[in-house]
Amino acid sequence: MPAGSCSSDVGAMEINANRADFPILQREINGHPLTYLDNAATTQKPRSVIQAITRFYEQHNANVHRAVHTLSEEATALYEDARAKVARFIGAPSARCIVFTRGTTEAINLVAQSWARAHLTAGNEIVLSEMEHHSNIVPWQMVARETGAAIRYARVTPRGLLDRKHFSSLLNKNTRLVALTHTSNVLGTVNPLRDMISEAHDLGAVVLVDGAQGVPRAPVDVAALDCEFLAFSGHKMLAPTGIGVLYAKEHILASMEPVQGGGGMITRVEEAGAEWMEPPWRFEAGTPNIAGAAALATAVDYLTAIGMAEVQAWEASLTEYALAALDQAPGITVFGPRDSLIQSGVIAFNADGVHPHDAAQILDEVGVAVRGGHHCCQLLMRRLGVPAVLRASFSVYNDQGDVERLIGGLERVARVFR
Amino acid sequence: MPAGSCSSDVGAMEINANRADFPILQREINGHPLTYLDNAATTQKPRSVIQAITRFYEQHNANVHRAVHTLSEEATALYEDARAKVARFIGAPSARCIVFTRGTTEAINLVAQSWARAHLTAGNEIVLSEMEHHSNIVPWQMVARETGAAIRYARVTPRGLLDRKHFSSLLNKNTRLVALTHTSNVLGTVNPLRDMISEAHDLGAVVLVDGAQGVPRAPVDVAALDCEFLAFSGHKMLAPTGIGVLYAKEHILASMEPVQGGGGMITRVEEAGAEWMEPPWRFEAGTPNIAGAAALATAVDYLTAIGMAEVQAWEASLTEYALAALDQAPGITVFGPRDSLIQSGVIAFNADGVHPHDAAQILDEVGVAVRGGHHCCQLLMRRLGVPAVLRASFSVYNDQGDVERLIGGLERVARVFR
Amino acid sequence: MDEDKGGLYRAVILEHAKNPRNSGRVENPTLQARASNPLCGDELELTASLEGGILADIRFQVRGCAIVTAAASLMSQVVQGQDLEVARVLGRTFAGVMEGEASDLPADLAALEPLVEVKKHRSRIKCALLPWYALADAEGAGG
Amino acid sequence: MDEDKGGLYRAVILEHAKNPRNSGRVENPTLQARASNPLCGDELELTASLEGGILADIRFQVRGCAIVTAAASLMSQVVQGQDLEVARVLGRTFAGVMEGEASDLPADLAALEPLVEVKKHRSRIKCALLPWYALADAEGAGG
Ligand SMILES: Cc1ncc(COP(=O)(O)O)c(C=O)c1O
Ligand SMILES: Cc1ncc(COP(=O)(O)O)c(C=O)c1O
Repeated sequence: MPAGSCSSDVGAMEINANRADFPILQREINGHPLTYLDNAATTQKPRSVIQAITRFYEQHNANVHRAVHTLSEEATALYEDARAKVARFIGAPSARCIVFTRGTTEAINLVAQSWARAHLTAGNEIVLSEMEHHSNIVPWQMVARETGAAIRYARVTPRGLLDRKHFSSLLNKNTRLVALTHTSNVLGTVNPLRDMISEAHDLGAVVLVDGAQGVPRAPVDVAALDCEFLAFSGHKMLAPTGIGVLYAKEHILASMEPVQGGGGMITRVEEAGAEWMEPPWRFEAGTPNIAGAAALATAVDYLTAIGMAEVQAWEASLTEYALAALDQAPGITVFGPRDSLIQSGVIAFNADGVHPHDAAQILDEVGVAVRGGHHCCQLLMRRLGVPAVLRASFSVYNDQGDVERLIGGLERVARVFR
Repeated sequence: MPAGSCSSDVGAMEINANRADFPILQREINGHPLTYLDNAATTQKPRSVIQAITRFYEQHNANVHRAVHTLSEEATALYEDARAKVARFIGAPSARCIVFTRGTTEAINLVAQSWARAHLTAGNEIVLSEMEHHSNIVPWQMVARETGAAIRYARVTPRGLLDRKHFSSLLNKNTRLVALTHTSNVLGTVNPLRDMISEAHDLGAVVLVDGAQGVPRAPVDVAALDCEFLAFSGHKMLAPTGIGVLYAKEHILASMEPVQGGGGMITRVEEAGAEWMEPPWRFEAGTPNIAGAAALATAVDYLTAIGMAEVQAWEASLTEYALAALDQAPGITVFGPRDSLIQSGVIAFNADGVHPHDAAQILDEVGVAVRGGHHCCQLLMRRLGVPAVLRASFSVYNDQGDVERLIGGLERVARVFR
Repeated sequence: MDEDKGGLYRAVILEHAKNPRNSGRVENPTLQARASNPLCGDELELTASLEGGILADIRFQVRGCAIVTAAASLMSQVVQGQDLEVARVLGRTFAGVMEGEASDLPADLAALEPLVEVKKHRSRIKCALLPWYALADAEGAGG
Repeated sequence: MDEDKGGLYRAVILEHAKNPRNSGRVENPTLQARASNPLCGDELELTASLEGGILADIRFQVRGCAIVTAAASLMSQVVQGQDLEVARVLGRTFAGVMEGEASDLPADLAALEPLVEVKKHRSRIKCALLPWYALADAEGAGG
C-alpha cells in the first residue's frame, strides 16, 4: 500500500514506501539500479495495477455488454465501474460524461472530428498555445484545413510561461474553441486555467483541457475548472497503455455525432442507416480495452489512497530539490519557470555543448532514464531556440536519491565530453 | 506449451493439453466448471500471453520511439517486432503493411475514413453482405452518407451462405469497394473469398476482408487472397483487449492520409501545418497499446506452435460433433450451413419457444457460457426471421466435454420451460 | 442450484411467463405506449383505459423473454385499478430498487418480490423495468 | 562500464566528434546534399567536388549529436578519393551491417568499426547512417 500521509513537508522516507510497489524498480540497467525519470512519457505501474490485468484475464475475461453469462456480467461491471470511478476522480457529475479512448491523442481527435468539424467554419478561430504537445496541435490543424477555421497560438514567454496578455489579445468573438494544456510536458509549467477558461467562456468559446500531464500530477476537478472537455491518458498515471479518457459536459456529448461506427454503439441497424446509442457508448464502437479500463480503476485507487494533493506536494518538493541541484551543477542550462509553485514534476535542461541524445545515452549507461528530444513540442523548441532538450520528470515513486543519481550521471556526461 | 501435433483426425486428448494453459478454465461458475463457448465474442488467454503483459510492465515498460534509454529501446523492439511477427503470420510481405489499431472496428473505420472518404463519390457503389457484423456496415453507411456513394447488400441464402450469384449481379463498373467477412460471426459460414476477390478486382474494385473471425480460426494468407485490406482483433485470437490490426497493401497505405493527428505520426510540425511520417506510423498517433502489441506477438507464437491448419481441423471436428449432438437434442433449431467444410467453429441455434436470453441465462446457471442476441448482425437476424439466436463458438481449448455440457444444459432449459 | 426454487427462474416467474395475466389489448384504449429493447429484440405494447385518472383496465402484448413477460404480467396486477400517477411513482420506486439505489421493496410492491433477483444480473434489469418505462411514457391514445 | 573504452562513446568516436575531419564546405561543389533527422533535430550538409567520377574532395557541415558528427567524419576519410558509385555501394554495405542484415564489416570499411556498436541502439542507427543517406541522395550542385 502506498504511504498515506505525505503532507507538504513530506519526507523521503514516507513516500519511499511506494518504491516497493513497483516491480520494475528492481531492475538493473547496465549494472546500475534503474533511475526512471521519464515519467512524462509514461509512468511505471504498481503491482496492484499489473495484478488487476492478470486478475481480469485469469478470472473475469469476457466481452462487455450484450451477454447474460456470468463472465460477461463481471467484465461489464468492471468496465462500467471503472467509468464511474474515473468520473469521481476528476469531479465529473456522472459516469455518462466519461468516454474511454486509447489515450489523450484519441480523445482530442474525437473532439476535433466530432464536435469541431460540426461547429467550425471559415472565419472561426481556434486558440492554442506554443507549448502544446503535437497531439493538441495536429488534430486542430487537420480540422482547420477541412473547415477553413484559423489557428492562433498564444506565445510562451522566455521564462516558459504562457503569455497571459497575448492569450487575452487572441480571444475575440470569432474564437470558437480554446485548447490548452494543464501542464507543459516539457517545462512543467502549470497554466492558470480557471481564469483563462472563464475568459474564454465570456466570449462564448468552448474549452478543451489537455490533462495528459496535469491529471497525473495534481488534483483536477472538472466542475471547478468548468472546461467543456478534458483529455488524459491512463499510461501516464500508473495505468496500462491503450486506455485513456475523454471527459465532456453531458449536454455537449449528447449533441455530438459518433466518429467510429460499429458494434456496441448502435441500437438499430437497417440497410439504409443506423440509430446511435446514447453517450458515452455512442463513442465506443467495437470491443474496448476492457482490461485496460479495469486496471485504470485500480490506478485511480492507488493514487487516491496517496491523495492527489500529496502527490502534487511530493513532486513539488522533488522539483525544488532537483532545480537547486541542477543550479549547482556546472555547465547545465535549465529551461522553464524554475519555480515549484507553477512548475509541476517536469524539468527541461541541457548539458552545454552536448547533444541531448548523447547526454541521455551516457546517462543510460549508468541506469538513469531521461528523454532527450523535442518531446512532441516542436513549436516550443523553436520558441526556446534549441533543437532538443533533456527532460527529467517525476512520479510518486521517485525520491531524492533519483535526483542525486541524475546529477552524478551529468557529471559523467561532462567528463566524457570534457 | 500447446500440443504440437493435431492432425486432421485430432483426438480430444491431444489438444486437451491446451486447457491447462488457460488459467480461467479453472474457474467455477455457479458451482459448475466453466464451459466457455463465447469465443466468437472474445477468447480466453493462455498463461504465456498473460505473462507477456506482466513481463512487459515488470521489466520493459517505457514509451516507444524517440528515446534512447534502455527501457525505451526494449519497448520499441517489442512493439516493432510484434509488427513483424503479425506480418509473417498473415503472409504480408512487410511489417510496413501492418497498422496497429484498437481492434477490427477501428481498422475498418480507418479505411472508411481515410481511403474511402478520399476515393468515393456519388454514383460509386460499395458492396457488402447481409451477414456482415455491424462493424463492417456502419462505417460504410457513415462514409456513404458523406460521399453520396450507395451501398448494396449481397443476400444470404436460407442455408446461411452468401448468395454467390446475387453477389456477382451486384458488381459493376461503379463498384469501388467490396467489404466482406471471412467467416460469419453468427453462422460460422466461411466465404469463398479468393474467387470473390478476383471477381471484384476484375471490375477494378478494392476489397476489404473482415478477418475478425477468420484469422483466429484458419490459416489466412493475404498474398494468396490478394485483398487490399484485412482487419482483425487481437482479443478474438488469445491476445488482450485493445489491440488489433489493419493490414493493407503497401502502395495503398502510402497513398492514404492519416485520420488521427498527434505525437508519433509527424516528422515536422509548424504553426501552419505538419508533415506526416511514412506508413504505418503515420496512422498510429499517440502512445499505442504497447503491452497489447507485445502480448499479441505471444498469442501469435502460441497459435503458430499449434499450427493454424491444426486449429482449423480441431474446430471443424468440434463443429461436426456439436452439429450432430444438436440434431439429436429435442426442440433445437440450428441455423446456418451445418457443414463443417464451409462452417468454422461457430454455431447458431435456438431452443424452441424459449427466448435466447432466457436459455443463455439458464445455461449460465450450470456454467455454460454462450451468447444470445443479435450478435451485432441485425440485418442477418431479419434475413433469418428471428429477433435473436443462441451462439456457441469454439477455440483451441474447447473439447467434446464442452459440447456435452452444452447439450446437458439445453436439456435443463427444456425442463425449466417444459 | 435447484432448478425450481430460487434463481432468476423461480416458479412464480415461469408461471407468469407462461400464463401472463392481462395479456392482449384494451379495446379503444385511452392510454397507450410501446417500449422496446433493441439490444434483445424485446418489444412490448401497453394499452389501458383510464377512468378519472384510474387505470380501469391495463393490458400488455409482449414479444420477449420470460423476464419481461413476467414483469408485465406482475405489474399489470399491481397497477390494475390504481391511480395513474400513483402507479408511476411505484414504477420509480421499483426502478430505484432494481438499480440498487433503494434496498427494500415497499409493502405495496411486495408482489414484485420474485423479480428482485434480476437485479443481480445487470444485463437483464432492463427486462424487468421495460413495462414500467412504457407506463411512464404512455400517452393518450387516438388524440 | 568503463567510461573511455567500449560502449557507444569510445575514445575514437569522441575524438572524431570533437575534431571532425573534412568539416566545412567545398567551394563551388559539384555534388551536394542535405539530410536531416527531424526526430532528433540533426541536420547535415554534404558538399563535394567530383572529378571524373572520383570524390576529389568531400566535406560535411553537421549540426547534431556526437554519433552523426563522428559518422560524417569517419565516412569522409573512407570515401575521400573514391569513385562515387563505389562509395555508394560501400554505403549500402554499411547500412546492411547496421540494420543487422549483414554481420561483418568488409575490410574496406574497417575504419567504421567504432560505429558498429551503435547498432545495439536501434534509435541511434539513423545517426550513423545519415551521412551515407546524404551521399546516396547527393546530386549535382548548381545545375
Ligand atoms: C501534454 C501532453 N498531451 C498529449 C500527450 C499525448 O498522450 P498520448 O500519447 O497518451 O495520447 C502527451 C504525452 O505524450 C502529453 O504530454
Ligand atoms: C465478424 C466480426 N467483425 C467485426 C467484429 C468487431 O470486432 P471488435 O469488436 O474487436 O472491433 C467482430 C466481433 O465482434 C466480428 O465477429
